[in-house]
Amino acid sequence: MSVMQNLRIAKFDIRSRLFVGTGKYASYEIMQQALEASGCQVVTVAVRRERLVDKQGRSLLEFLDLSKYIILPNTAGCFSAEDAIRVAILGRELLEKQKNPGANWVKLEVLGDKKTLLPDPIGSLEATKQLVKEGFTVLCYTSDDPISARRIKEAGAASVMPAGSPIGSGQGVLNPLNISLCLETLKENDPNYPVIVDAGVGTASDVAVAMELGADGVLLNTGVAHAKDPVKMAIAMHHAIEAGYLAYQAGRIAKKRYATASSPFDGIISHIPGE
Amino acid sequence: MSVMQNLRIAKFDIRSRLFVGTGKYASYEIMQQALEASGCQVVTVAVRRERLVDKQGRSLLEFLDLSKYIILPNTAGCFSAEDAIRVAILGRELLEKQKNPGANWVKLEVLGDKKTLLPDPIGSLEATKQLVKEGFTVLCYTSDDPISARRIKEAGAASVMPAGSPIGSGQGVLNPLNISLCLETLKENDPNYPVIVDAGVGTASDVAVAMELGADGVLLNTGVAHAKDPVKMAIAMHHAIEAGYLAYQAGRIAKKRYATASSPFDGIISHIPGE
Amino acid sequence: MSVMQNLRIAKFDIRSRLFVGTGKYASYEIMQQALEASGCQVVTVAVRRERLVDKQGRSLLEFLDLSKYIILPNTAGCFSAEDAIRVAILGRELLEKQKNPGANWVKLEVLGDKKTLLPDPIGSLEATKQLVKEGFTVLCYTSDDPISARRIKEAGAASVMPAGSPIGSGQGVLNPLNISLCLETLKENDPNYPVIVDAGVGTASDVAVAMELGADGVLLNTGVAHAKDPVKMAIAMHHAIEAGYLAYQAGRIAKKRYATASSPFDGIISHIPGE
Amino acid sequence: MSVMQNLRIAKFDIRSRLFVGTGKYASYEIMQQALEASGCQVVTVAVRRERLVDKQGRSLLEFLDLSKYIILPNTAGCFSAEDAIRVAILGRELLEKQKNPGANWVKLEVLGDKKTLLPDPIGSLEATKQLVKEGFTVLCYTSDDPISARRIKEAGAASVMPAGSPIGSGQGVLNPLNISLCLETLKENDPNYPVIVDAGVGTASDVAVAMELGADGVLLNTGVAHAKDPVKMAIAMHHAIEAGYLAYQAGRIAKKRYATASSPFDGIISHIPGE
Amino acid sequence: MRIKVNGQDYDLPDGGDIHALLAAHKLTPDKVAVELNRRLIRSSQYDTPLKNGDEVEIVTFVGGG
Amino acid sequence: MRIKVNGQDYDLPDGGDIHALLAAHKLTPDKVAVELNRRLIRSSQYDTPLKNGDEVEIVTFVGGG
Amino acid sequence: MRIKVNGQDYDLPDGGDIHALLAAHKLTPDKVAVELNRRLIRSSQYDTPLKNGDEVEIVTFVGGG
Amino acid sequence: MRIKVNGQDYDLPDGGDIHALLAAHKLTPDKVAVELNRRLIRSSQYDTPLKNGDEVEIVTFVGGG
Repeated sequence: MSVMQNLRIAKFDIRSRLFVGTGKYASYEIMQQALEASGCQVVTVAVRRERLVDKQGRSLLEFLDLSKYIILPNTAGCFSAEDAIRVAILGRELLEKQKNPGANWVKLEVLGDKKTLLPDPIGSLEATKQLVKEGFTVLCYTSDDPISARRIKEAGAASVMPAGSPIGSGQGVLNPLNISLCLETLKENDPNYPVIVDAGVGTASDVAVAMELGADGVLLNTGVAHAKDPVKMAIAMHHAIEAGYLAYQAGRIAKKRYATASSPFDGIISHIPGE
Repeated sequence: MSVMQNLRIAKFDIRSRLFVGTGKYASYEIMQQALEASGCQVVTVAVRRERLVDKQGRSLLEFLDLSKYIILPNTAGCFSAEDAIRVAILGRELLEKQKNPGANWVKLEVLGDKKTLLPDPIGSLEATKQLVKEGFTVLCYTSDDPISARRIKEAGAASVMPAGSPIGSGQGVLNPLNISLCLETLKENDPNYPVIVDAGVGTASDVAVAMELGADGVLLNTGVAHAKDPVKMAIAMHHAIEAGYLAYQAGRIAKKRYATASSPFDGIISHIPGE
Repeated sequence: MSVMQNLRIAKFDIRSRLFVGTGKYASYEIMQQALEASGCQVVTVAVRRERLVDKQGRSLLEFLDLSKYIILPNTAGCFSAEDAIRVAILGRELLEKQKNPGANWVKLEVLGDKKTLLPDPIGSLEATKQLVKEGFTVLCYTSDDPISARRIKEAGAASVMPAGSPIGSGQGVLNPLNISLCLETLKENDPNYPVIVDAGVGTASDVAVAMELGADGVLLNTGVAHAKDPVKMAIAMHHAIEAGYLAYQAGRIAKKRYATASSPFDGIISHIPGE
Repeated sequence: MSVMQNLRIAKFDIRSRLFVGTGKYASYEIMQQALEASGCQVVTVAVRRERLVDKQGRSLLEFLDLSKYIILPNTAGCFSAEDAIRVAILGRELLEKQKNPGANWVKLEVLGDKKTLLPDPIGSLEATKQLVKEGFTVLCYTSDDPISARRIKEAGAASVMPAGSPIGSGQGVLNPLNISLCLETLKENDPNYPVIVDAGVGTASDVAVAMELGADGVLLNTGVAHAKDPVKMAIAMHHAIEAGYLAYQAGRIAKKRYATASSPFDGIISHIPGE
Repeated sequence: MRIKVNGQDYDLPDGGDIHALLAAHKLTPDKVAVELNRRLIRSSQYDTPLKNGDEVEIVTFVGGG
Repeated sequence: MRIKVNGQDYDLPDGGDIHALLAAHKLTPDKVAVELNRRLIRSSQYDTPLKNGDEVEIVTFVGGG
Repeated sequence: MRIKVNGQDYDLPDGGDIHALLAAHKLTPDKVAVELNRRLIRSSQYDTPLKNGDEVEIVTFVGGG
Repeated sequence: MRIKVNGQDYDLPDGGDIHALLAAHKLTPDKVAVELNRRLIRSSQYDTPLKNGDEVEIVTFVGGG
């Protein structure tokens, strides 16, 4: 039973707060089932060269029902603002050819290091400014540093996507304080500004934790694609999004050092020490 | 969408792996809605003196649909095996009068300390032996110490319920290794032996974490009853149980120190540093 | 520069709060250097059968200067109270023959499981009672469960030694709350009751953490013996004991969510946003 | 007993790896004792307006023995590159007038937010480039983001000082992975590049943890200045630096899930279960 | 005679039994469980006459975790 | 003439254009996007003749996160 | 003339210089650093006459981290 | 006669005692502790003759934690 509000990002009104990547599945069929099971509406894709020779002839688009999913192209693998902008423009062109509503949006990644795939705060800022100028709706991948995140928002990003931990590392949210400070900064006087925790999700509780911090959504890929049973994990992630979203809304109890009885001591027939 | 198997404890075949307590709600009405929202089938209750004077006239039983819920009486507030046994026997008598299937089971608590409400390993062991002899199905609350847990099982408990953290403290699972070692020890050559993480749950992700460790279920009360919005939190807990259960079944990815790209580097048009 | 008070356990007045084991060193010579470097005064030893055949002829005692160290025999490897008592008695006999002041004390271990080497709370309790009756000064290894710890003290143990994590696992203090609750319970109205964190130390900060929780000392072995450079690690542990001891005494600052400037804002010549 | 190597930063050859701030002590006298007790050689100071009216007449410099300490002026409180550069230049002028060897170095802080006092990666980069051009030895305060850290190094900083957690928050090292990745990136093919963990230290173990990650030093202020007993805490920090430094050098044991006995099972006289 | 009910002194006419006690407190037998001198007493024995000094506990279910 | 297509050298008959190039690789224009010398080229301009040394990138969507 | 010193308005006799300013506040030149209109001014130039509207900052070291 | 020493069968001439046993293994009494049939035996009793089937444990200190 879902009682989630839609998530608004620029002109997009999104049903599911779980964004799922399309990479690294054992087969397109498993990908299809996992996406279906996850209940997601937004799926991310990468832009790459057509294999001009030796192609199996099957292409990703044949396996994505565009009447059902909104495609969010990324600029994964770009290490400079210039390359990221080129890839964003090519992605938009491809979307337009598919008449996909997502046409003018992009998940911007400008990476700073190949080993950690952590974002380059400078390049990301330049690319954001440029792409916003060119009419893009920019969802920008950032580190969990609140200041970098705020600067990306100030540059015009429609959404900031701080990393929980390195892409595909499965370490979850390593620094809850920073994610929480990102949320506080980005939503100051702008509570509906969308913040999506991106990268690092290893299992369902990571998703719940991110949402309980107040995130508006979570983007993941490897955590599902490389799970032993991707479809089951996709269902788990679906539940985890709801769980975390609702728990945040519900207002959790404060942590206490000591116990507080859930059954009353009043009316007890047993002997209580020291009484 | 649920794909959870029923949980078997002795003669009980239980639909929901979330056990919910009936204490500390602002009103019986809110309790009813929260129990409903949680999807739970097993609810715990305490045994206390009838208020002989000044009673509001409303009793808990009027608010629990016994055709829907299995009542699990606890021995909360008992600090000796003897008192716990007395309370268990009274609880059984009350259940029999309600013709409730749970009649011969009990959530055994023999507490060691009023400040932490942590269990007394010695008293719990004595009480378990005695109650098993008297035909009880004993679900015993223990610390997260794997050896105490194993001894309680050896004494004949139908289920062991290790604490994540002190009752009502909302600190979640403080020592995942110990819970994991409890599971390993208790399920050795007996994979279906039911282990329920009891106590300490503060929010949904705590439930997911417990289930991801391999627990068969989670028992909670304060985390829902004292949330700002108990009903919403109850739904969150419901999703969290499914999320954690499925994630455990699905087989999570291993944690890695470094990133692993979810988009391929192959076919990229951008310049990659050092290549 | 040390400003540590001696640690009092029964009749022993101990200079160093670091207790070091004598097992698992690459050679007796390295052990000697490591013990020396650690600044410890109490060293633990095990009781084992004389190798009747094929012995290298070198025995541990030749490498321990009894004018310098107090030997604390353990009952490691015992899984029943009865065996632990036998070993304790043999250890005492050996000490008396060495005219070692430690003669009547023992580090009591009654283990519950070979894989985790966690203590058996029941067997430990029986053995403690019996050994106290036979005039032993019992230092008892326990889990981090505060109730088990308290019962061991009530049974007459001169010191309780809760585990930070499984022996030799190098996981440090896995559950600081429990260690802290052990200290609170054991020292209630008895602030000088000695509590030594035993087992699990992997590196120096683990020792500091244990002491900062208020422990009176730390016992370790593998963390030093199996470090790449045992002597250097021994010095590190020596500093860590002082660091943690003094930090606890000094009274640390409280943790805050936000920053508090260490340089004043007053008199600043720069422009401060929003002012 | 110390076996620490000196720390080399640009032309400075520094005895103690603990840098201590001079802010927030109850009195100059306590500051003097704490600095003395900490064994530090480098102390940080701020640049502020002379109080032209109502001054107590006592100035910081009267309480710092310049024959003993190297003064490191900071740019605390600056939120733009321009202001930070002005303050750095004024600080240098003041040092030159004191004939202090530190004359041309500066602890650069360009802050991004008043609530968290986290650094602004863009402004820090600009200021670093400019100050390096003007002949400064720049030690730059950064977030724990490895990419920002690397860019600051590339801009010519003599040392990078990543934050463990927000200044004065006492939360210690919140994200050990990031600090570890900073060290890995900054020291790649340049093992002696000095990296100092700055900000967030609450107690001694925080210092040990930072050093065990491989940091070359730690800078702190509030953790000592606001401890109940600043002098004792200063001694604790002194030991913690040695402890962490040596533990890192010594090479800690790996963490294991299970126990490994420190006493041999061979030659045991007790009965071992299942044998 | 004087007995204890749920920890309080209580004066019961001689020959009174559990039935009388429950009735006096408007409690229906099937909603409570009763202990006499720390041992469970079943409904079938509610007619056993109580003796001076007897200790009776009358309990029911309340919310608990 | 010799051009580069997706980083590989490629010999195209003089006067050849993007249409020719796609046809030669059995690619349908609406499934790919094309860059000419690092700038996007729209379908409407696929008939611009290519010149010797031109660099062409033909891309599509693949799985990614 | 009226100048600003450390953010406060300050009336200085015409022809006054930094020396005068420091003297007036009993500050010894070697314990402070001085900025004139946001640029450092070295001791050697403390005798430059100040102009109406000049902004002067006189700073020193204080405790900081 | 046949006894067990440290878990191994061992043949000892009749009338042999702990002294004999230690001597046979070149062990000095003050470096070991001895158990006879699971009970400690003190040095003063090392001259008690051993009987067929006796179980002796001779232990010493080894490195341990």
